[in-house]
Amino acid sequence: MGGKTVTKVAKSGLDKKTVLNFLHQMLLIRKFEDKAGELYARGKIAGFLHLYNGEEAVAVGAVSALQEHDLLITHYRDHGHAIAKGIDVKRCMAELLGKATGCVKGRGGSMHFFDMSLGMYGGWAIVAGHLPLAVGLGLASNALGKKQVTLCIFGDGATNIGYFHEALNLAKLWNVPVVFLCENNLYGMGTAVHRASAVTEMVRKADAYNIPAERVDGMDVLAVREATAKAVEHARRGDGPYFLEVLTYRFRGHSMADPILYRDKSEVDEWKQRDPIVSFRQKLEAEGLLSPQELEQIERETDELIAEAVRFAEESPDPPLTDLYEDIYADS
Amino acid sequence: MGGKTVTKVAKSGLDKKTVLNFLHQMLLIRKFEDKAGELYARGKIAGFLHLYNGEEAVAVGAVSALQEHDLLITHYRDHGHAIAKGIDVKRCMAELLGKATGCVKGRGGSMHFFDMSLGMYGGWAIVAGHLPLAVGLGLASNALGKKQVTLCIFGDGATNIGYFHEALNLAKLWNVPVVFLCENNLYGMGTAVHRASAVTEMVRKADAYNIPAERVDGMDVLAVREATAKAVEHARRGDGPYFLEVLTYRFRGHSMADPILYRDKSEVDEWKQRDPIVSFRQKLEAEGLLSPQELEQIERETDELIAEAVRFAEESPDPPLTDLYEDIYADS
Amino acid sequence: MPMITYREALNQALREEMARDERVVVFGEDVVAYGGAYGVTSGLVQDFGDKRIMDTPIAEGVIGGAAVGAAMGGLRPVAELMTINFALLASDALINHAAKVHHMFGGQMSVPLVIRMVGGGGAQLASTHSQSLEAMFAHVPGLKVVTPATPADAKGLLKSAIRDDNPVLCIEHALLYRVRGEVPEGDFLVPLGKAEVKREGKDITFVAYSRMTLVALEAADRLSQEGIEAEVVDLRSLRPLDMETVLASVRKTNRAVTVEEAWRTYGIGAEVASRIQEEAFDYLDAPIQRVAGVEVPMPYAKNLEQAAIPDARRVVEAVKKLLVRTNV
Amino acid sequence: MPMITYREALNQALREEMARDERVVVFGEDVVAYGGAYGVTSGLVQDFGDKRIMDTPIAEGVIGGAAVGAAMGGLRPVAELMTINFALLASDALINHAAKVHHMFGGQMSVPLVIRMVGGGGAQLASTHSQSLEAMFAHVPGLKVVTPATPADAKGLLKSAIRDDNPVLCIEHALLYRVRGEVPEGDFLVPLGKAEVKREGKDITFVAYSRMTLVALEAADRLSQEGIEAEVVDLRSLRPLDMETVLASVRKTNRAVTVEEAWRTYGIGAEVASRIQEEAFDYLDAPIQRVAGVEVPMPYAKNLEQAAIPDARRVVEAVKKLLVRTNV
Ligand SMILES: Cc1ncc(C[n+]2csc(CCOP(=O)(O)OP(=O)(O)O)c2C)c(N)n1
Ligand SMILES: Cc1ncc(C[n+]2csc(CCOP(=O)(O)OP(=O)(O)O)c2C)c(N)n1
Ligand SMILES: [Mg+2]
Ligand SMILES: [Mg+2]
Repeated sequence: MGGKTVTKVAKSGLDKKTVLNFLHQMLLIRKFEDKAGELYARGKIAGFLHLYNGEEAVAVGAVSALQEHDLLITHYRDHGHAIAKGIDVKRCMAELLGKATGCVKGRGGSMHFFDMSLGMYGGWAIVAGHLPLAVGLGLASNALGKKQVTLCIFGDGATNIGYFHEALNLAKLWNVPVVFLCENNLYGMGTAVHRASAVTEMVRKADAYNIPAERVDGMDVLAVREATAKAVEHARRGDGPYFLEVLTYRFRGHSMADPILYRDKSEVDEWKQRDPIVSFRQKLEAEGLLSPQELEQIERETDELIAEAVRFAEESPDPPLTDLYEDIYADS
Repeated sequence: MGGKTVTKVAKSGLDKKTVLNFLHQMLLIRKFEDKAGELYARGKIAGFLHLYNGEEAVAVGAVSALQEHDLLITHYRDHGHAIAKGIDVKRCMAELLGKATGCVKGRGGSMHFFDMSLGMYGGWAIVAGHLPLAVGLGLASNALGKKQVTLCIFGDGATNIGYFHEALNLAKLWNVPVVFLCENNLYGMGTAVHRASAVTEMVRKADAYNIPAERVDGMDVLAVREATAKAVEHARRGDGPYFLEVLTYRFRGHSMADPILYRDKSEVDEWKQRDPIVSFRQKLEAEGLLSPQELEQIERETDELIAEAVRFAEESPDPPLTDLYEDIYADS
Repeated sequence: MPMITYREALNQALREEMARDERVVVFGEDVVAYGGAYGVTSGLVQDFGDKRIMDTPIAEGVIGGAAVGAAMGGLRPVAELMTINFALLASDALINHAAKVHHMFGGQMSVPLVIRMVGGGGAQLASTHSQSLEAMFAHVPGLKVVTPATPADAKGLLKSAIRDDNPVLCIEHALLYRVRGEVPEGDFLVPLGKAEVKREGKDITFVAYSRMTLVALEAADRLSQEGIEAEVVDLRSLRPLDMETVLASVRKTNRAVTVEEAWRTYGIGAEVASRIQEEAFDYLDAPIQRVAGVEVPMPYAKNLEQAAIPDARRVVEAVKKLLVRTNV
Repeated sequence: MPMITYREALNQALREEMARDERVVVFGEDVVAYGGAYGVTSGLVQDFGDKRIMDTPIAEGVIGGAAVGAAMGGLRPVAELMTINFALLASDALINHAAKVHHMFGGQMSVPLVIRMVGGGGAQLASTHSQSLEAMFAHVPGLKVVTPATPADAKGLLKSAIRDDNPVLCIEHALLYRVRGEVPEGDFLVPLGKAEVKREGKDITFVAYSRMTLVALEAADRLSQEGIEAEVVDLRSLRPLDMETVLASVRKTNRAVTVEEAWRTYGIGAEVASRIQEEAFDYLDAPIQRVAGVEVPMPYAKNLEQAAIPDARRVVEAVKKLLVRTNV
């Protein structure tokens, strides 16, 4: 991973609408996160809140490579993924506020965004616990002949737990159409990768399962898009699982409770120089794909969407107390 | 792993007494197993009985590379390991018969041989469950400055479970003096390695943890001894864990209940051609280290030990019923 | 009605449901050629092929999790975890994942899956292979837990479990696989969450499940010779727990003994006894007794193991103790 | 006596025991620089160095197993599993390994280890991070389980746990870390397996543990204003379970209510209620009531979560229901 993002928009083969939409989505996620952080500080949001600032290019680039009926399953740092997969920010914000209109009716909160109809199969809060689920989803796709690819996202910290090992091994044995995408943001909570993982290049871990793998610059939305597209195609073709290590960085703490004592401000600043949104905007401008007017419009639209989301969330009702006795079991 | 064992005794640097003792131990284990199988068939032994026939060179070669105060921790197919580490066959046989004089008072049976004073830290029956324990033993050795190496033995089947991954990763991070020895006998129960493991060379798995590794011919007691000695030295020096893949084969079923429907008789016969005891005996004879008289003496001694073990076990009393209420907790 | 074994009954249930619904798939350790550690899945691959029944590595975590994912993806998986002792390695997948999906995600999705496993002791497999850990799983809302005691219940409960839209644990018993009994052919279903009176009686109620139902029946036969008629309620499902049937019996007999193989403390009988005294306090002539497994890591030696597991003699003793007190 | 928080009391216990015995080592996820997810191990590295306190990867299975191995190797490890929800991933290590060593290996070896974790809900962490799974572990012979409710007990129980030669689970409560209380300085030990009467009363017995002890005390205060004097027994240890103290109280008050945050079915209260009716049947004026968590995967929304967890109001209601019946 070099210092500067290098992928040229022009070479990406994507049309202007698509790439402007990338910018729109990344900005929307960033603003959503900033607003959520603010509402958390004001006591409107509780529980754990893990923000995605700095990693937006991963969600947007990777999810853009999916088809609509493909599935996404991810960890608890899920806002960006859910928004990229299409859950309305209104329903996301309402979920954070624990409202009945939230994407899971206020029952799941920040870590459990979900929308079955959109193929957003969760937000899961047990580290790496969803990797085996992805294998099962892949099995179902194969068994039912759906040609549905599952994109399974997790962190660097998740690669050290048994589930990772068991899931990758079985994924390869069963030849399931699953793209495992590791967001290597260099820390799991306060622990730097080299202190948690005997091998610091996540990509090397895939070798132990004969799974093809690639390392990608996660601050470059186009690079993520391109690598994911290749991986998705591989899986859809029936060639089995694929592993992506995406190098990225979270600009804020692990959660809102994190005093961030474990890393230097200089390190954070250095990574902020490579802000995926700023750099992509600059690239678009440099290549003449983004006028000041277009930028302003995207800024305004995303601002409005967030403002509307907050309004919607605040005005929504609390879930009814009967929720405590419903949906514990599905009726057969 | 070639067809024939090639290590020359003369080149091994071992004295005659030592190598003859290898033969003695391997024979003792083989006869113990055959007798146990016989007693099982006669209903004197119950539960699961997993025999070690065919793999004797692994236990004898590997354990011979340990110092007395080093530790051994292993899986449920543990008779050979326990005998090699020095548990008297009398107490082993009594354990199989569920007697009070058994090495764990008849409480553990076949899968749980143990003798603290001999550094035989069990027989454990949850596949790979003891690998994390080995890491803990290594931590204790380091923390208490004991320079005590732990030899941790497990099967090929154990490499696919999460514990394997978590233990190897932590072992490397903590730099513990543990030698992980995988007995690759090509099957885990009825499942061939390639059907359970995306990577069939166990040795490749160690790469994912930056742990040095070696593949060894497990039908050659000297090769096992040599590789283990190197690994033990590495660990004792403070250079951390080491991984050995030892290629071997179990001549009998997974357990006494196994109808062995999953492999061809021709495969078994081929491996029996490479019987580690026969081949070692022939090598000793060829190099002039074993006379017919010496062989006969070893045969007689081991026969007697087994006969005595059976007598001892049969004459021993059942454990008292008070055992149900004792040792549930240690007094503090 | 044909007499078949508990093992055959389970196999029949799998076979029928696999034929009935293409979405039913089976996977687990050595379930294909080996037919499962206890032979329950034997022959299925011949009839349904290796896309419907698949071996897994020894990796209970991913077996549990893959079952959840497969159910989310539209299949109706039946996963075998070999034994309940190894199910601890899948407990996160079952408790933190399977049990949560439906409610936590706003009722959008359900996970129809079955996890089969053998529980219990009695085969001299020692402490890590002889446990009765059902209470741990039955404690969890979102899961269902069934524990068949007879071949007919084995078939009927497993079939219902496969058709249920929720995660269901089917806990079989190692010593029951060879037991024979009459089993209805074809579409025979036993509803989840319904206990059954396996023997009627007026003097005392035994509440049991799994193999202990047979032990309770044996004790009832012995007592009958002394003129004491015990009613035997087989819970069959531990969650949902059918207290109606239990309470109806206790209101008639005014006395109860629970019989379980699990460790007594925080076991199944504790819940049953608590519920009885909560809901039928005034009907009780004597305290509810619990007959349960000795609280010890199960020893290998036969004499010790047999002394650790409840038998008819111990049930009879508990009854005598109780009747002395209330002079029937 | 100094007033310190529950968190500080735990930290003090660790500090004192690490100073007292070189074999005591601490490890877990982010316990070093981060000081643990709840700050309990904060500052220890400064005083004891990074050979005595070590971070681990996120890998609960090996944390649990390494604790067993370290204890076998002569250390006295105190491992942190962050939360009881993740302890499911270590349940095999604890139940199939730690709990078995001493008995199964013929009494030759013991494994002195402590596993610390936070349990309970109330912080809006939703269903996978708010569970009270203590009954699962307390069910297992060979393990000990303590659940301190006050800063003093936190210190005294943790110190005793570290000195105990058996595997002990110390289950802390997320909402108690900031609670202050008087805590004796220096070598203050609370014995494992001893309940404590936290408030005396003659009319009814509350049996609680962990944070529910405070809820029971609050309910007792409210009832006192109406002239009803509740005795509050804090179990403190769930295994061994001190029924003597409970029974002595119930023999005096003739009525009992158990209060627990865990799900009701197969929970802690079930065992306590069963034991009371078994051993003090003739003393009971009314059925034992259980106040427990609603059986639901814990929802995130504040209103739902608060309704799911027992509070003083619900305890008072249970008492009223019970007293109506028996006309105190
Ligand atoms: C099994 C389990 N153990 C511990 C935790 C607590 N925990 C939540 S997030 C986290 C760090 C995860 O790091 P990583 O996978 O790198 O993801 P990131 O937060 O960096 O996006 C930890 C330890 C958990 N949720 N689940
Ligand atoms: C966690 C767990 N799952 C399943 C089993 C059942 N089981 C016992 S031995 C075995 C096969 C192990 O194979 P391998 O590790 O290759 O050792 P081998 O028997 O070949 O020596 C299985 C599946 C178990 N004991 N523990
Ligand atoms: Mg990370
Ligand atoms: Mg093997």
